[in-house]
Amino acid sequence: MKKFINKTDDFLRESLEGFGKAHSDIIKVNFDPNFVSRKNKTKEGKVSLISGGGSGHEPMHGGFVGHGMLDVACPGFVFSAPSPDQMLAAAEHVDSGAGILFIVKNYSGDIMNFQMGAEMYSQKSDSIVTNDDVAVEDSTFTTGRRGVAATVLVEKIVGSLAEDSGSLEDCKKIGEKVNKNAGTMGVAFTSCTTPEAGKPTFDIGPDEMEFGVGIHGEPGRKREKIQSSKKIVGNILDAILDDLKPENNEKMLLFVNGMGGTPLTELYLVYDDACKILQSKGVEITRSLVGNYCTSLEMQGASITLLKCDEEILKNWDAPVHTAAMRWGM
Amino acid sequence: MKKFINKTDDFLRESLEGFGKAHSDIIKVNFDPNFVSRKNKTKEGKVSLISGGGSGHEPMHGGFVGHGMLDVACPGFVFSAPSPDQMLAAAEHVDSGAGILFIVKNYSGDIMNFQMGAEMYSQKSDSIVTNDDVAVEDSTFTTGRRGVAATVLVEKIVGSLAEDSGSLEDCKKIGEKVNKNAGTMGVAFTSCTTPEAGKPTFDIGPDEMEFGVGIHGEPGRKREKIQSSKKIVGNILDAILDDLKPENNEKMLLFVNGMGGTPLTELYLVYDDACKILQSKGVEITRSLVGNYCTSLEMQGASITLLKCDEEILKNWDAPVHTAAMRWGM
Amino acid sequence: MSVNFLISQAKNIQKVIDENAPEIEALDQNIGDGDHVFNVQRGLKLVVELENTIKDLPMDKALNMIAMKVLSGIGGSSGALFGTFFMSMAKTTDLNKNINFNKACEMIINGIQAMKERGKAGVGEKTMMDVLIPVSDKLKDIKNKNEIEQELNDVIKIAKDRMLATKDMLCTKGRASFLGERAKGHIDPGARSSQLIIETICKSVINQ
Amino acid sequence: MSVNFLISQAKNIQKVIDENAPEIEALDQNIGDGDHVFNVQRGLKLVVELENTIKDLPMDKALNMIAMKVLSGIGGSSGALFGTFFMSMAKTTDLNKNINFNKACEMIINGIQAMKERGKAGVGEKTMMDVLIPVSDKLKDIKNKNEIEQELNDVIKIAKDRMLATKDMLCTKGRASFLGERAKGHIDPGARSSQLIIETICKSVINQ
Ligand SMILES: Nc1ncnc2c1ncn2[C@@H]1O[C@H](COP(=O)(O)OP(=O)(O)O)[C@@H](O)[C@H]1O
Ligand SMILES: Nc1ncnc2c1ncn2[C@@H]1O[C@H](COP(=O)(O)OP(=O)(O)O)[C@@H](O)[C@H]1O
Ligand SMILES: [Mg+2]
Ligand SMILES: [Mg+2]
Ligand SMILES: [Mg+2]
Ligand SMILES: [Mg+2]
Repeated sequence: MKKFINKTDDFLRESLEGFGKAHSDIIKVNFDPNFVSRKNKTKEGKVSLISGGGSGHEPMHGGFVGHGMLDVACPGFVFSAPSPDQMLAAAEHVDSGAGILFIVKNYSGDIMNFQMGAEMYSQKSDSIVTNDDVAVEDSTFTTGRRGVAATVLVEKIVGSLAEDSGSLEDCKKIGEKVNKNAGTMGVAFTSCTTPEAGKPTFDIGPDEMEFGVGIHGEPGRKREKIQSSKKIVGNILDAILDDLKPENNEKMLLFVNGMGGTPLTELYLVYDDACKILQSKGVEITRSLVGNYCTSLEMQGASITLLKCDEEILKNWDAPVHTAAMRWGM
Repeated sequence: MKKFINKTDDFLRESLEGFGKAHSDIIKVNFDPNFVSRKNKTKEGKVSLISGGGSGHEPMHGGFVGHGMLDVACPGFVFSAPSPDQMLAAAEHVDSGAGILFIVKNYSGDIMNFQMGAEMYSQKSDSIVTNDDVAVEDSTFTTGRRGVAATVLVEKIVGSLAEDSGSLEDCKKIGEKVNKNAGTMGVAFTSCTTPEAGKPTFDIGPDEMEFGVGIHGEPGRKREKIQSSKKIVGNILDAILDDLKPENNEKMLLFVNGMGGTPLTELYLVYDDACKILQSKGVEITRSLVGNYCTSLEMQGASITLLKCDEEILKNWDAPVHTAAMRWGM
Repeated sequence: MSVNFLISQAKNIQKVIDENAPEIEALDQNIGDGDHVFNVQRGLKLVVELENTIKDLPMDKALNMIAMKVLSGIGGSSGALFGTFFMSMAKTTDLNKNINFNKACEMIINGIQAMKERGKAGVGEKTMMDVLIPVSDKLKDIKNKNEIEQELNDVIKIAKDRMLATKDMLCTKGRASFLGERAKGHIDPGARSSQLIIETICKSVINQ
Repeated sequence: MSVNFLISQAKNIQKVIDENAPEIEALDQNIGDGDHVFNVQRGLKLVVELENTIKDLPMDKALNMIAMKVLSGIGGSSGALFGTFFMSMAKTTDLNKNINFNKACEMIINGIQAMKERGKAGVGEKTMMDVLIPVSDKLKDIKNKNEIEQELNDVIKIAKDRMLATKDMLCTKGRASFLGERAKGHIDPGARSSQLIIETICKSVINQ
């Protein structure tokens, strides 16, 4: 394993400490239990947004704490959902009277831990569960689909509404709309390596890719030979459009997300391929986001997310945001 | 080779096209010759800043075009300096009457091509050559040191002064000050692979690192066994401080730069180690930057840059900037 | 059953899990995200480290402390589930009296019931519940029997059979549920770790 | 020398460079950034593609078009240097007359002189100039001689010797200069490609 690391057990803490120091103008990292909060206390009467999940997906979620987005993020160990005491401490820390909205990615571990945290918390709270990964078949009998990169969009858009005095109900409503309007699928060229395992999560041949990979390096739809970017992007978009079934000339946000180890040049090339294909299918790209936002450690690969946009979504997407990893308008 | 790519020959063009589409609100990509310019014409009387270099270091330089930073970036082929006609076209495109400042990294290829471009250009121009890589011994008999990550800081700080009506002479002066006040050193854990070669630029053992690596994957000071982050960071900082010889309590900007394939968690851990070590050496960290800014394709590794800051540098560092890859204050 | 018994079991289990760590890790790499064994090991380490803090506490207090450690120290699905297990054990009535075999069974049955409610997984969904629910059912059965040794050997066998049976199942709960058909042919990591835990405890009771 | 001669040389050289591409690539990977051979190949391809555009043009115009292609199409150190070479060849006086061997030598000498000024590298700095400057000196020498074949064989030998000599040099110009002692023991990629070019041209003149 080649990583900047001192001791495996200290990896998360030292990384969080560095994060806290590098961004002390906007956030504060709290330890035992671990959570990243805004530097300034959330204003009275504002709905508080708390998200979290296993670490290893940086900048998600700590990098999204700040004005116009999250109030707190609870980082678990690498690829392990955070524990209920983190959520409880986070909730008690931000409590501003208007209620708490937990934004949770749809994994058993995350759901159970967030639920327990919410149960322990005595004030008003609710939750949104994101499940945008179209690689997985949806079904009410099973755990359903995974929550992946669209979580970033949910956090931004709900964050804006919350900042703009949206009620807990309205925040939940727009968050669920964004989640429902979004679909994501990813591919991996290489595995990631967790500090604890010290070796790759999965083996993959020099000419293979995992189509529909999960953000923990979980297997996807199928293992395939690597193809041209155009083909890969085409297959991903087919799967997403199949799910979202947009109207003709539907306005969409196109989000090309790097898994961590793929250079920007390639992400922009993917973006270009996606634009061309979407144009030919009568989709109008109205907003875009390209970069590493919801990663899987050093995995090489990318995911594409499409989000159907209405006026309300666009307004809240465009609103100012000031976090470590996403910033505009201020 | 595993990349998002269609045809090797189209790689750069398609990536630039995607970049142009994704950021059409701030930049425009021009082809044949290739250059990235601001969407809006530079205002009359403002010194124009033009930088460029081989591609593969994204977001440098195209990601730094916009208000408060560059006016134009000229991307060469992957790891090959751009050609004089690009610089000439760029210069003629921006020409706003107040002169042009070329920001060039110190490589023979870049120097020669920029020089030829400047010679072909008939109006007032000057240039800054960055050479911050302390891994390389400096000498007037040789090409000297390489220009690496501090180029990002030079572009930001000169960019602010130019936006603020600084003259060509003043822009050059502050740029040279920043370059002189900065030192950088990097390490690589893995090689990068250029699309044209299709295989890694260098071989490296599973427990080895290249200490002092160049941003094209050129060999550095020595090949070593991988060490703890603390040790690596300590050795890098020793080399930089040896070169910069800061005063006691000197105020410095600490810039931890990812080479492209290293996750943010590790970069923040490096930042944390660097903070602790610098504190023990009486350095005051007054500003920070952590992320992938001057990369080497998918190389795993990082560089650290220290910049001695005075009031003038801080003022221009803090000034608003609005580019694809660096944005604050607007 | 005493607090010391709990601690000594934790130590036994720690040894067994360590010995089987590469296998469990590989199972979670096959159909999950590879962290299951590290989560379990982290939890066991925390419990063992509690020894001095809890060894003189009454059972319910000790169990609550264990529950909090497990809940806050593990994370992931296993943290929530095992934490729930201990929280619920602690809520069993009359824990301040001497805890005989029947009472111990009752505590375990309570714990497993709470896990079932927390995770909403029944038998046949390819999770640790495939091992734990049948074990719990068997314990209900043997609570008032005398020939405990044979019964515990049956428990060991049930756990093992049910663990092995997860191999050919489709998964409908937890991370492996996302895999559809591709989950088939792999034993569930949580089922394997739970089975090892059950086996370890049963064996040490038998050998007492 | 005619424009057609230039084009046919470009084709010959293209073949030779392609044959030796893996070696040249490896040389630039050892002490540079690995792109040298791709830069040279890209340039040759562009020149060969110019055939129809330039074949009926006067020499100076043709050379200028080649220079512009090379300059704009290659990039890197080689683009600037080879582009400079052609630009300067084009500036040689009296190119509209018949170009005899002596004139051709003069053009090449002019080209190499301009490269020297552009790159500021002299002999012994471990660059392509280690091959080209001695070749240029020799050409000055043989301009007015008669036994051209033997002289050209000498040129081939000089180029080869000087190319090999770069192996043990420290490098003081170009990317490899950053390596200090570590550059020793490796032949300079630009020296190797230049030597192959020189050899190819000389051989084809000899065989004419
Ligand atoms: N809803 C659930 N109910 C019961 N057990 C579950 C559930 N979800 C997951 N599990 C169990 O948890 C195990 C995985 O645990 P672990 O790796 O620690 O968590 P995660 O899946 O969050 O990475 C699975 O093998 C399965 O046995
Ligand atoms: N200043 C210089 N003068 C002459 N030749 C040079 C100079 N700098 C570099 N070279 C030659 O250029 C070659 C490398 O070319 P290339 O790989 O195309 O460019 P780059 O070094 O920019 O990647 C070197 O092997 C060397 O022979
Ligand atoms: Mg996990
Ligand atoms: Mg190069
Ligand atoms: Mg797991
Ligand atoms: Mg090169």
